[in-house]
Amino acid sequence: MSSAIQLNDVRKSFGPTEIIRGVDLDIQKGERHAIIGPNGAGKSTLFHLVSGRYKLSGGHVHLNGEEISNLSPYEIYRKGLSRSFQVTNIFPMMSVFENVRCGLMWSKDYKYSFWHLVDREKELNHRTAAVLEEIGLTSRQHVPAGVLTYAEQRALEIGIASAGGAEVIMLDEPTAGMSHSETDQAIALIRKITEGKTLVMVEHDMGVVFDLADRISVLVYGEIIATDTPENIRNNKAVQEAYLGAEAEDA
Amino acid sequence: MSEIANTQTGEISAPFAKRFGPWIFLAVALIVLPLIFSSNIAVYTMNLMGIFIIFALSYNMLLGQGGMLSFGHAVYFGLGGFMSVHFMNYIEYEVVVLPMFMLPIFGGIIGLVFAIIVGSFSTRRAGTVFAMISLGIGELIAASSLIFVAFFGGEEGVSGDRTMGPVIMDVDFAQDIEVYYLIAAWAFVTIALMYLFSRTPMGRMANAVRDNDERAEFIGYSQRKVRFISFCASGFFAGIAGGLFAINFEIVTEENLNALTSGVVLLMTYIGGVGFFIGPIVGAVVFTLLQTVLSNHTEIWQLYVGVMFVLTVMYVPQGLTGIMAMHIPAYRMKRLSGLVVPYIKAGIPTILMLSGIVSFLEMVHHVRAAALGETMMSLIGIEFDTHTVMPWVISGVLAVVGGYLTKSQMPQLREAWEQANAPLDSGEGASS
Amino acid sequence: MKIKSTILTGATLAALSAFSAQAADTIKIGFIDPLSGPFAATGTNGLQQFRFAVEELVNKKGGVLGGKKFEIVPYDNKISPKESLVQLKRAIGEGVQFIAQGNSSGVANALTDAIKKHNKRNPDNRVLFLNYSAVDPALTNAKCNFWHFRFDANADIKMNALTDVIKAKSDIKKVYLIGQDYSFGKAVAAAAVKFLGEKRPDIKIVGNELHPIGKVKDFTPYATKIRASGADAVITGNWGADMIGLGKAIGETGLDVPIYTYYAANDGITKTIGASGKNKIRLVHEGPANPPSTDTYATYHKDFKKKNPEKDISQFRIANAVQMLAAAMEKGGSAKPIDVARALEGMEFTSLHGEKLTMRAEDHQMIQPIHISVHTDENITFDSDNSGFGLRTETTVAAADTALPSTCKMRRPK
Amino acid sequence: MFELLFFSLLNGIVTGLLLFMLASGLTLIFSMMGVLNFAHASFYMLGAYFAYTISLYVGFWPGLIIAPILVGLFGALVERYGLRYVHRWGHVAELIFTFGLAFLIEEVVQFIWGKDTKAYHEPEILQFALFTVFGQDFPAYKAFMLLISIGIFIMLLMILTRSRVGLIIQAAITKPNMTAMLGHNVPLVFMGVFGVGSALAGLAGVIAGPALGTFPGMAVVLGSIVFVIVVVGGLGSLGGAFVASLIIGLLQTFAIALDYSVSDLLAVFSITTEADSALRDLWTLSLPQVAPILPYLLLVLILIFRPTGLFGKRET
Repeated sequence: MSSAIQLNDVRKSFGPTEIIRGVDLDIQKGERHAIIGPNGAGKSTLFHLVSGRYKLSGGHVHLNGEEISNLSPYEIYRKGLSRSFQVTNIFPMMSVFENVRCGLMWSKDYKYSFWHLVDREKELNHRTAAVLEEIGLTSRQHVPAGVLTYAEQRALEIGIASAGGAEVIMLDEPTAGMSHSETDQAIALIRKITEGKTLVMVEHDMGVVFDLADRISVLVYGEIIATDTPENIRNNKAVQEAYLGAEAEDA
Repeated sequence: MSEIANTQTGEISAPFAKRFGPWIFLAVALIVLPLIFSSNIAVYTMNLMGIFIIFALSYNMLLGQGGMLSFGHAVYFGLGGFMSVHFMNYIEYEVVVLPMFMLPIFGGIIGLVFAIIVGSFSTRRAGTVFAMISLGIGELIAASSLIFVAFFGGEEGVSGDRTMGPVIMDVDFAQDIEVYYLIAAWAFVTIALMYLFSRTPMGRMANAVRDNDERAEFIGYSQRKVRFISFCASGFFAGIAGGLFAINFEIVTEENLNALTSGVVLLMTYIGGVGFFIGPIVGAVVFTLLQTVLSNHTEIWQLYVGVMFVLTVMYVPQGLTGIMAMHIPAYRMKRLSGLVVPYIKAGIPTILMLSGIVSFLEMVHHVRAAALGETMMSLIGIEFDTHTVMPWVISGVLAVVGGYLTKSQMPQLREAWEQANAPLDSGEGASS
Repeated sequence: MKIKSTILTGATLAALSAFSAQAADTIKIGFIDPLSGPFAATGTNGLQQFRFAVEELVNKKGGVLGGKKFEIVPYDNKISPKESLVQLKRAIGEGVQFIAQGNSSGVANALTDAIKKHNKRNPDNRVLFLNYSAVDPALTNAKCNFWHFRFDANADIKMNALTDVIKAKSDIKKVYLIGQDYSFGKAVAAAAVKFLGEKRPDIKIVGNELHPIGKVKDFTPYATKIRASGADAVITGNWGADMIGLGKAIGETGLDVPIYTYYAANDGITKTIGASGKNKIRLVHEGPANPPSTDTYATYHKDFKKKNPEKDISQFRIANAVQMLAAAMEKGGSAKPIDVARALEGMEFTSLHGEKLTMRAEDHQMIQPIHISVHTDENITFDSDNSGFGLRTETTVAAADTALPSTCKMRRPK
Repeated sequence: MFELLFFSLLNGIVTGLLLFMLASGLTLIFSMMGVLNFAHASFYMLGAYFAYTISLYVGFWPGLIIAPILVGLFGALVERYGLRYVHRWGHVAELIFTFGLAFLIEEVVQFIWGKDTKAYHEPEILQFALFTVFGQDFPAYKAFMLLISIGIFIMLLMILTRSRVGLIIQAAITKPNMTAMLGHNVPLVFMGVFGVGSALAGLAGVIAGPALGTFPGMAVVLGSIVFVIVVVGGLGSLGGAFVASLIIGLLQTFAIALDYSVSDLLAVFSITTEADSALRDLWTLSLPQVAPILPYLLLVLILIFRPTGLFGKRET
């Protein structure tokens, strides 16, 4: 098997403080990989580094064997990596339908076209409708995205990220702040949309993590202290000490 | 018009009437209007409206659709005008052979060229940085236009004669009505093009970048390039408007590209409503009317415009079109009639109050500005002496009583409003 | 809700339109000048002078052509060429056939061009342009046209008179020219260079400066520069706020040389300059104020001040324009613009000041005596801005001596 | 030549310090609230007009104190009932609100005080030449302006570095989101800073009115220049605003003082130009001619090449 994302000695400093201190990570194609760690460990920062939001202070990132270090977010996206955000990050004044359609446009090769009329593009609109169906927002498609409920916005967030059919999808705390039933729905949704794709997620809810992930990496103070199957992580002493603590014993 | 009104809807297909109805209506209106308002000055005012409709729509490509607040949009309008008036003179001196109606194209091209140059560095960021660069560029070009006399003609500007082109089908543009139809034709085409632009992937991404520029980068689009393309298109259409200005006025001056004109286009676009495609059209029409009609009747019309603008920004950020759009849900539920009576009830005292305030302001202004001994002034055809107590008492009473009655009507109006807009299932019986 | 009411304000105001009742038998003169914005003071002052002149000199005397009264209809052009053209259209639409305008040569250039085109395109509905103040020489030279008449002396004529005065002052060796960077400012500078070169080749022009119009907030750097150049005299065509600023700054640097100006009086300027410019500032103009030339004029001036205590007769040519218009109508027996224009061509006229004026036929430039006056508070009968300061005439150049050849090639309608 | 340089330097400093009085308030407001206040120069104008009216009744000196206070109160009201309300519509609306307010204030000033220049004069006691060098006077009033401006600068510096309020404000400038977490009443701090900023602008108007003229266009003339200073100086940096004010002040006076033109430059390289070429205006371009556009050129260049400004810590 070949790797989807490969991190070599990735580093990031803000001023004098080094937040990410030399991360090496190898995520295989088709794998569902979760990154866990205590607050402030740098999980979101790591996401931003991979997806191009932050520039690296050092190290290399490869996507499908191709170097993507320090490329802009849109270049990385075009190479097949799509992501969602921890804080809901949608297009609030546009309709839900429009949100999803925009997420699709690049993958359908419209680029910066100003000679196609979006409403006339049947294929594009059918695919949009399909994604809306998948994320369960068909009935809300004409509503401005800004007025959706929190859980709906989270679903839309995942919809936008997955619409373009990227091979690698990174989800940043997809179930944060959700109720139990909402979480269950979200897990089902994530399962569905990442079928046959590579998933990288940051998640706090251990239930979700152990339910979804094939492998787990534990990030503590900017360093990965362990990468393994859920089973082994649960039993890893170092992880238990550093992070899981009592919680792990309960689980 | 609701279909056009809403930039956001994503219907896949619509019946013929719904899709082309507004356009047919627009075309017919453009043809018929000068037959109804046929006086010279009316036609002239409509010419002005047409030009500003295009200009304001092009501005809204930046502000409303792209989220770019520009304080220097007149640059592209003015440069388009200058280029066109130069071409007008080339035609007159037979340097080039062209029909006059083609002129705005050259305005558009120079608008586009300058937008490409300026946009290449100014669209990197949105928000304040963009606004400040646009302000700086606007001041730079305006000041330069007074220095580079060869192209800009200095303070007097450059003038031309639109009748000197080849006469096609007996039209030489000597009369304003001929210019009207030229402007109307261009307006129709550019309105359609700008509308269609908003429905392309580019137009949609402009909205996306406006809403959330960072997120747009994570779905494959460079925010800078999206802004850049919007900016160029906007410059192009502003240039066309400038070209039409040149044809209509046969003179283009520094005023066309200075900060004042940039401010005016911001004003009219915002008053009209930036969130709607037709917002700038409404704004341009209303503002031109204010400018031509209101200024005929009062010297302090700019004060009223200023108050109106500030109140719009504060209380109705969605503009005049927004107020109209607010009534669409009630209209759809066929409950608009329920609002008529409360509107009249609240409207009459409001008019009383406003006429009190306005007459007070007008009287103060008259007392200060008129010649000594000239104490008579007239409002609404009523002649009175401003140096007697009565008029002041009347205006005071109007303002206070009107204000009080308006305030007392407000709860009822609010209730009626809520009733009219209540979801169908709960409030059905209560209305009508 | 408040917004809704503001819109209603607009609607109400639009409805309240029937403002001025218009008698059928009046001859309307459209007054197109700034009545709002930064130059409104100058515009409204001109408007009051026009209204007063029309009332006193024509209507009270029974009107023209057997009782027709003059009516001044104000149109606010906000000193913008574009807005002037809009107002011109409106005026024509409202039946105005005579247009008066004066502030800014830029506007005058636009108007004369537009009126020429209008008259060519609409031979049945022509209008006449009475230019009472715009002094760009081009208007009666390269850009002259049959429908334009100028009642003020142009920049060249004024400079010619001014340099006659400078010629006689042998102590002036170095002159500094400063003006606004636009057609009028440049015309003043060019004329100064030309006439000084002809009349006093020994005078050195130590500075020829153009500054942006209406944008300079502090003239001190310019004053410093003038001071440092060692100039014995300054010539400027500045007006409005630019004149106030320059006058103040020169006063503050303690520069004690004569300043020859075109417009350094009235509309707040005299008051602002006050004592700091006493016996320093000189003005070239038509229509002397002090000492009063005739009793007729003195009465006219007093009556005006009685009615407009805050305003001044800053542009005496307005009275000339009104009287000559009336006379031309009587002479031609018609109020049709083309007949009036023909009657005005070459017309000779005696003003309230008792001066003989001629409207030169070849270029429609008024030829009249020109005065050079000093800003002072001594022997002032009629002051400006109620400041105690005013203009006292020092030198008068006879009409014949002011005339300059024109390059105008007038094309007259048949 | 030395005379010219000496006085240009003095004048440049006077202008620069006056600009700083405006810019300091605007920088504080801009850095804390992110609102580039278009109406800031209008407060400056109001200061001049208030002081003019006060001077008619009780003379110049009381106006020096009362007018800025009135302007400050007015500014605080604008923040409390205007800006804070508009804040809910977002940043662009705030910017447009201040833009509209500037327009409205100008109209109101014209309505109340009329359209002509007001005869607002410096007090008699300051109407003399302080010293005369090379036969040129330096008016005492200019020195007075200099003194007030320096006094304000020192006062601001003391307050910001020594007092508790100053520390809060500094924290708010550099990390606007942090202050609320520290438990400070941010709306009150905003209102206070806006009021004080406006009062400073008002004070600048009071002392500039007699020197530069009190007329309805005085805000527009200065308005955009102050923006230039704030952006060039850098967000969140009072020191930057100070330096930028002086740069702009000196730039403008020296550009006028020094009569160099493009043709002089070309002459150095012995290039000759045609007198009637289409670019003739470019060849004859002189430094005094371009003086008023230099600040904007600087603004655009700074925004392109150094968006943080000269001394800014974060991007605009």
